[in-house]
Amino acid sequence: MFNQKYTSTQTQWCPGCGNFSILAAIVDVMNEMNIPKNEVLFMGGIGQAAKLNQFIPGNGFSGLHGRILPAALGVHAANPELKIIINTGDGDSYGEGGNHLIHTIRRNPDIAHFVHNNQIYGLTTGQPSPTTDVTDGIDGAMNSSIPLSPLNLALACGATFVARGFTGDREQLKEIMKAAIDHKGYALVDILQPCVTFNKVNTFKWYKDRVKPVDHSHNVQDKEAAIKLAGTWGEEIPTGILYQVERPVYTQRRPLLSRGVIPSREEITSKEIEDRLKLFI
Amino acid sequence: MFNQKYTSTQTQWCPGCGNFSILAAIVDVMNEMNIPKNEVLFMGGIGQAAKLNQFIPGNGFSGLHGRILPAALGVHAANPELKIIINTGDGDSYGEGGNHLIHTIRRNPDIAHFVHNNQIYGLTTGQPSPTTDVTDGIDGAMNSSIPLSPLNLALACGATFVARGFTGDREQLKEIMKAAIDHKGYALVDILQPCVTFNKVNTFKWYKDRVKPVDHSHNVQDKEAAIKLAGTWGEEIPTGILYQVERPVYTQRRPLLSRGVIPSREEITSKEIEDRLKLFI
Amino acid sequence: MYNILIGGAAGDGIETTAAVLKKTLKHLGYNVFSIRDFMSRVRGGHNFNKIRFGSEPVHSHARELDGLIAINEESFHLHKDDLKENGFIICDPSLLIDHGNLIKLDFKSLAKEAGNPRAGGSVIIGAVLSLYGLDLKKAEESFRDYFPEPILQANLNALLYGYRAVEKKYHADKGQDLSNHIRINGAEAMSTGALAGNMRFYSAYPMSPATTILNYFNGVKEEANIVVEQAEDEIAAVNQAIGAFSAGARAMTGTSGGGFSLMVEAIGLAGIAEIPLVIANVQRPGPATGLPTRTEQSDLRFVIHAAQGEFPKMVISPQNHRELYHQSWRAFDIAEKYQIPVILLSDQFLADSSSVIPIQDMLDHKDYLVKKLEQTDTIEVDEDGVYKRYQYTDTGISPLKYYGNKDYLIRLDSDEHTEYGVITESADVRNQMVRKRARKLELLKEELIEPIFVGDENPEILIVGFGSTYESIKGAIETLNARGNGKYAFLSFGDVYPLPTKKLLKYSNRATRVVSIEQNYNGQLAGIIREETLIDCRPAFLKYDGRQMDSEEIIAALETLEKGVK
Amino acid sequence: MYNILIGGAAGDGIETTAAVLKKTLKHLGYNVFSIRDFMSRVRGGHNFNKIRFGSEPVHSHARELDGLIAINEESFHLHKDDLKENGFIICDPSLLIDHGNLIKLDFKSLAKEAGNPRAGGSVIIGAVLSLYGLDLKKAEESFRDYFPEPILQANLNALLYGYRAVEKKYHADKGQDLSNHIRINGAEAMSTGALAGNMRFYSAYPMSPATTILNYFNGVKEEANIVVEQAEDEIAAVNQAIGAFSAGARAMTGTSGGGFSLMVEAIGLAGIAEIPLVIANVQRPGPATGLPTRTEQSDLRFVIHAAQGEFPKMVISPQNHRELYHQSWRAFDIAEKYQIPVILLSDQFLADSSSVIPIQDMLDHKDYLVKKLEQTDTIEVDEDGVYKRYQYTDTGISPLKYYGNKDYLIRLDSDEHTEYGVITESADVRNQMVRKRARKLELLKEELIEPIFVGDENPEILIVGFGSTYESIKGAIETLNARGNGKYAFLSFGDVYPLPTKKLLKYSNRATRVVSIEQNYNGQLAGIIREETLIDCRPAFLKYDGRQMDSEEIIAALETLEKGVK
Ligand SMILES: Cc1ncc(C[n+]2csc(CCOP(=O)(O)OP(=O)(O)O)c2C)c(N)n1
Ligand SMILES: Cc1ncc(C[n+]2csc(CCOP(=O)(O)OP(=O)(O)O)c2C)c(N)n1
Ligand code: SF4
Ligand code: SF4
Ligand SMILES: [Mg+2]
Ligand SMILES: [Mg+2]
Repeated sequence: MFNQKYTSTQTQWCPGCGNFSILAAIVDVMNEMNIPKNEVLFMGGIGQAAKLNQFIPGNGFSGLHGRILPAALGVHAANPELKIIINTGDGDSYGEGGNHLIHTIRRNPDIAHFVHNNQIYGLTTGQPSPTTDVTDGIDGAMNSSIPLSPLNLALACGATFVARGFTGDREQLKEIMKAAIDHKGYALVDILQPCVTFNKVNTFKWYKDRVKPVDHSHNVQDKEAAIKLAGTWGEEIPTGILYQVERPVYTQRRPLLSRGVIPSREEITSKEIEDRLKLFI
Repeated sequence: MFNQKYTSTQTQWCPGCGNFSILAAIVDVMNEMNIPKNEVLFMGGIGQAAKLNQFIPGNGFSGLHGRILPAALGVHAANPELKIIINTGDGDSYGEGGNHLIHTIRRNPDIAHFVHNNQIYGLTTGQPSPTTDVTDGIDGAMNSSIPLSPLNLALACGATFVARGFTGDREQLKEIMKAAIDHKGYALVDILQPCVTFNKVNTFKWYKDRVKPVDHSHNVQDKEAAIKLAGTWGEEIPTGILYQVERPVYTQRRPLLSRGVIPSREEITSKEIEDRLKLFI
Repeated sequence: MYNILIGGAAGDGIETTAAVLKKTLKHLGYNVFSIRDFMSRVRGGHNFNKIRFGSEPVHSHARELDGLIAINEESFHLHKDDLKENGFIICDPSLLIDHGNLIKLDFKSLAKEAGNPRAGGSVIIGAVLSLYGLDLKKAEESFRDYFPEPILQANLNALLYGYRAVEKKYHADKGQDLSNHIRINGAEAMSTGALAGNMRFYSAYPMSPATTILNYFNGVKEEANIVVEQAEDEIAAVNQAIGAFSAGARAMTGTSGGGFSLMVEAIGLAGIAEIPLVIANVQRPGPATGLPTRTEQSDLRFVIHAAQGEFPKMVISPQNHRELYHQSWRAFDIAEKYQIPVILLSDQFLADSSSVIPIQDMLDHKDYLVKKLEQTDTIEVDEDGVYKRYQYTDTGISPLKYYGNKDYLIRLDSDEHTEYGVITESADVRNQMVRKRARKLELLKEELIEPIFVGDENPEILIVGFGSTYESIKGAIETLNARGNGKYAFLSFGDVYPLPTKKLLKYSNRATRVVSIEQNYNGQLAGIIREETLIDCRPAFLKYDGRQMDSEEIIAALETLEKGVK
Repeated sequence: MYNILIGGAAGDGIETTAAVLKKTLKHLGYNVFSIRDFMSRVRGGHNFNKIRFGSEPVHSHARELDGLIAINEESFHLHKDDLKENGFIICDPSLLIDHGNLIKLDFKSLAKEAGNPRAGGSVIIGAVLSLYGLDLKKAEESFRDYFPEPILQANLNALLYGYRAVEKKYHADKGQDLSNHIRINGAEAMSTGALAGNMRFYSAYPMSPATTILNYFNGVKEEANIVVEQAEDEIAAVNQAIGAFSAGARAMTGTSGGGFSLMVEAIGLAGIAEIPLVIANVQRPGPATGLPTRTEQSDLRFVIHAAQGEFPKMVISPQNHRELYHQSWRAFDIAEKYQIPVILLSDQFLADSSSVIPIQDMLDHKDYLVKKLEQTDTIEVDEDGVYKRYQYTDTGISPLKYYGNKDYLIRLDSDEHTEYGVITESADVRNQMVRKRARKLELLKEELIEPIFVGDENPEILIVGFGSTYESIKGAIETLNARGNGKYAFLSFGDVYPLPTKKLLKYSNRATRVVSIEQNYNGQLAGIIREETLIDCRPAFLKYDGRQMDSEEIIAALETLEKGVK
């Protein structure tokens, strides 16, 4: 048997990048949760964040920029026993992949999704992303538009787990990650991640000065409160699990999967082939 | 000069289809608003709803299924003097075109968008759309997922005009349409439209029994209240303008357009060509 | 052989009438071939079904009509010229139609009398059966099978009233025992073929003329033990299928040209990550929205070259319903053996037409079996458990495993990668990987299915074609050869990329001329043949109006061609 | 001619050093050609710039190095074998490098001394200039131009310290007066060419190696009076551009293969709705994510056949920076005259390399002018004011108007449509419209630009190539012909689809053999030539490791070929 401990390899990130904290947190979380490596699949699209699965020796799938959610749904439908953990960037999942985000949320598959939200396109060297903070002035960044609140978007689409993390609070991040992985359904974790090279506005300090873990009194089933917290972005930025409820998950809504069948293990028989044709007599 | 009155031609819809009311309302509204025909462009994607522009002799653009919003943005950027009115279906704009919806809202271009929400894919003969009502059970329709609340989605993305109409209330619909066309910015009007052929659940009667115009006391600038109204879907379905605020529009955020320049009328000169090259000496 | 057309507006119920008539004819022992011609609208316009039947096998449509059932006047005007001299016309007495062969049938009143105003179609069926003197009792059996209890009796009455309303006018050969035959349309043939190929996941976004596949799978998903996913768009559909196949569930997605366009990027993902994938492109005339409910063969070059970069893929264009079945079954075996995307190029004509086929022809799959890979996979695993998913091998095929096994971990990658699936920028690895992938195509070339040959072994003119035109071209050259004591041969390509060339080289050597017949404007197959073999193949007949060519048109075109030559 | 390489990790500042050195050399009167070779990461890895300069024009890169500036040890090891015998190596004294020609330059300390630890690049530049005995005063002028005030003095100091740190070692020809020359990279050449073509709208989603175009336009949007839109995805980008052009603003979108894949459907929209469109595909090696920052010519077939259905489009693969400028200018004139999509097929090599060109060569656009349409547009308007946007004409070109005019209304349509732009299902209209659109391509064929010819008028071997390999192949065959008293000729295609064939037919007739040299695996151009002309053109040299071929490799390949032949 091979080494069952989760580790990381050398990365391709800039020194000081927030992605290191996320990688370290994931490795810790995985070791602490003790899920056999062969039962876990790390998936990503394309971007600095999405490269994360390249730096964990284990099952990995680097798909297309913006398109990892449908690929993950396909894997999940073929073999729901695999635990899927996705890492992508804000450009990947909120820009190119926006439509898949909406509709994956609606399906509520049992997948944990960590978005490294550095509010910038890192790998393509610094264009504004949908979450880039811009003012209402003329073309503050390359293209100013009303910045997207990904967590509000998720809540509007009926997400069952919505959280915000920060690379500067490793312990909280790990807690959130564990809860996301444990959550039955699609769990979106938007992680504030400083990009030291291209985002000179939302620096580590900028985030550090603003983030504030949500009160323990916050009721994670209170959607109105969650919407308010998700939309709070300014002097204060609340972090933590903002919303979590139970709803039927994907596998419960699809007939074959709801019977516990693993499609990837099914084999058709000659009899079935013949019987099907006979229906056309 | 040609006939400046708006009219409609024979349609391709089923007798009894809610689309007739929408077409009639638009023709009325356009005549009442008296905007010269050559200053108006009717755009649509592909679908029963999207065909609407085919039935109004005038400027028309039938683009691709799901992709009319970016095409409209391009037209708008090239010539902001044109008044753009878009008609699409729920499948078109909330399914295939979901990503463009999110990001068009963020740009807030001065475009009126009427979505004929029959909660079904009409032209492809009856598959469930993102807004199809399904239960939490196993595969009620073809694919059950949490139904999308398009107006909540729009509000979450920062939309500046969000309304719900119903084909059974022509007067209200016309008022909403006029306000949407007058609105400075992107105006989303979700119109409950019975599909007599394929949607046997959300019939005219079903809607009729539920719709209720929002109270006159409703403050359209109150986002929280708007979110609540947008999310109300059951025994009662509120109709009317749910939310309307002013924010900088697209043309105010792009340098050239903010100076009032019409890009489609610009011509480059030899001197400009030469001067630009000289910058590379 | 008899050829009957039922025409009317969308919403007039002609689809149901046609369906019941076809089922009944088959039950009466007739081979039936039918096509659908309809507009891209839910109501109104002009639609029709053509039903060709007889005691002999029939696999193609024809222009000349033995009967015309005109639900409205337009149907009469549009099709009356195709009617044979002694052909019949059935229509409602209220229609302002004047013709010598008119049979005025008040099917609406008769249906009301029968107990259901919507049973007009059954009246018409009764009339047709009576015209040919067919067995009413047997027809009733078929009705019992089709109609649910609450409306059965009214339809049986209607059948009877229609039967009684007209006299026998024609002779029909005796029906055969077709209890070992199935009647199947293209969408069903492709879908059931995929199920036979152990497909477990189907994802799609509705798009004509491919929606019928989605509908079929959705209808059978519970008993067939498959997952059917209606995706938010075609990009999602194809990425879902790739995800599913990467995890070991044989997966397919289906669409038409516009949706296929959106899948292009992901085909490259399947290509470089070497994830098997089956895509059905049911063609319709383009570009863009084009003619949504009509037919064409104009996506050939497009699908062959779909996606940036270079990687092996396969394109198969099945020629008829039987081929559709076997080839979609085989597509999965090819896809998984070679770890490549396989594209099934069908079209609206095939998808929406139906024919009667001996069940044994479907069950006998031996000509379509894929050779077992003679390669001993030694799976190399590193200390972390990651195995050489992209191991260099002589065949180019690396050992394929799926996620979840305890013995190895797997890394798949859309970037260029090492044997272990790790991103690389090494020029050396790049060269090796490009060549490794390319070798797979070389191997595949060794087990291609050569085109179907028809006609004269020593032809003057060799015709080439691909896909759905097979039966019509075959019919045409058989007729021509019968007239002129031979002269034509025909090669019909099913496997079309990579292009099998053995028979082509053999027969083109014997022929004085090689020409193509295609359902597109550019003569795309001719171009591919020029590129691949330097044979100066030029189109002889191209059709691109959205209507499937029939044998008569082809005969006319070939006769013109001959005149031009002489 | 001198060839210097600067290598280091991403983030080491080699881009800035190279930029300043190139600018300075140009200012000193040297022609400069430079290439960028970098990895798909923001930090680390191994990147380099090669700078080739001299008093003669230089338009290609070369392997052999006159100097190597190794910022880290890896750079030394990777490139030392390319160093000429008496070439120099500049590196930091701390590096563990051993070589006879080493110049240890403590540029970090010197930079600190100079007043800015980040001015190490300027120290190195000083040293290089000194090695060749170049004019320090002139170099300072160039520095004054480049560096903003706050860091200027430190960099001037650094330049001086570097200059003083080494001795003159080589002779350099005197610089020329290049004040009438520009130095421009491919992204800039394409962008400024588009501006010259009156482009008013550019939409894109970032994607290497096309992002530099977006960055350029974004930087100049205010003065150039253009709208630049960063789209949410490439589908939006292309549909925006189509929308903008449909409303009269010349519009373009740019991307690389993956993004182009997503644009495919909309290309068909432009095709059937006859909306002009210009798309830049800056190629990188595929499939899928492939090698994001490297070069290849493997999208040729893909872009030619992109989108379902059939409709005219044009593909141009500019050969160098000058061509890039003129062809992207011309692309707009072609797109608008013929109302078709025009694809500019560039690649990472061209985009990221730069050369020095006489400004007059850029201003002189006469060889690229598009013929004025000799057609009197009688605009037919119906009673509602809608005009025949798709009027049948002899040329296939219908009168093109834009929205907003008081005299006519316009209907554009992705479905098949009548002359007025109304959806139709008529077979007759369909036939007419397909032919009308196809006629445009026939007309376009009459004004194609024939390939550039180089070499022997009566060659034994005719080489064909397209796009960015032009300068390297040209260099190779000039060298070979000079050695062997001629034997080779070369046709370099810029217009590549439709394929201009006049020169090809002429020279292939004279040659005993036609071979292609391409930067892809399949020999795609050779295939197109076989298809279009039946000339048995086979690849002679194919490269697909992501690194641009140089003349030396081509010479070697051709020598091997010759041996094989004899
Ligand atoms: C279809 C497609 N379009 C564009 C790209 C280029 N691309 C690669 S990464 C990236 C954006 C990266 O931004 P983000 O997702 O935020 O990740 P980050 O690098 O910031 O972690 C883009 C646009 C691509 N690979 N594929
Ligand atoms: C890329 C693409 N995918 C699919 C289609 C097929 N298609 C045409 S209309 C339609 C859906 C129609 O539903 P909706 O938008 O709700 O409009 P409705 O007909 O209900 O008004 C679809 C899927 C298409 N034309 N293009
Ligand atoms: S560019 Fe930004 S996000 Fe990417 S590795 Fe560097 S710091 Fe991190
Ligand atoms: S199918 Fe439905 S939406 Fe379409 S025209 Fe008929 S009733 Fe209207
Ligand atoms: Mg990012
Ligand atoms: Mg709908």
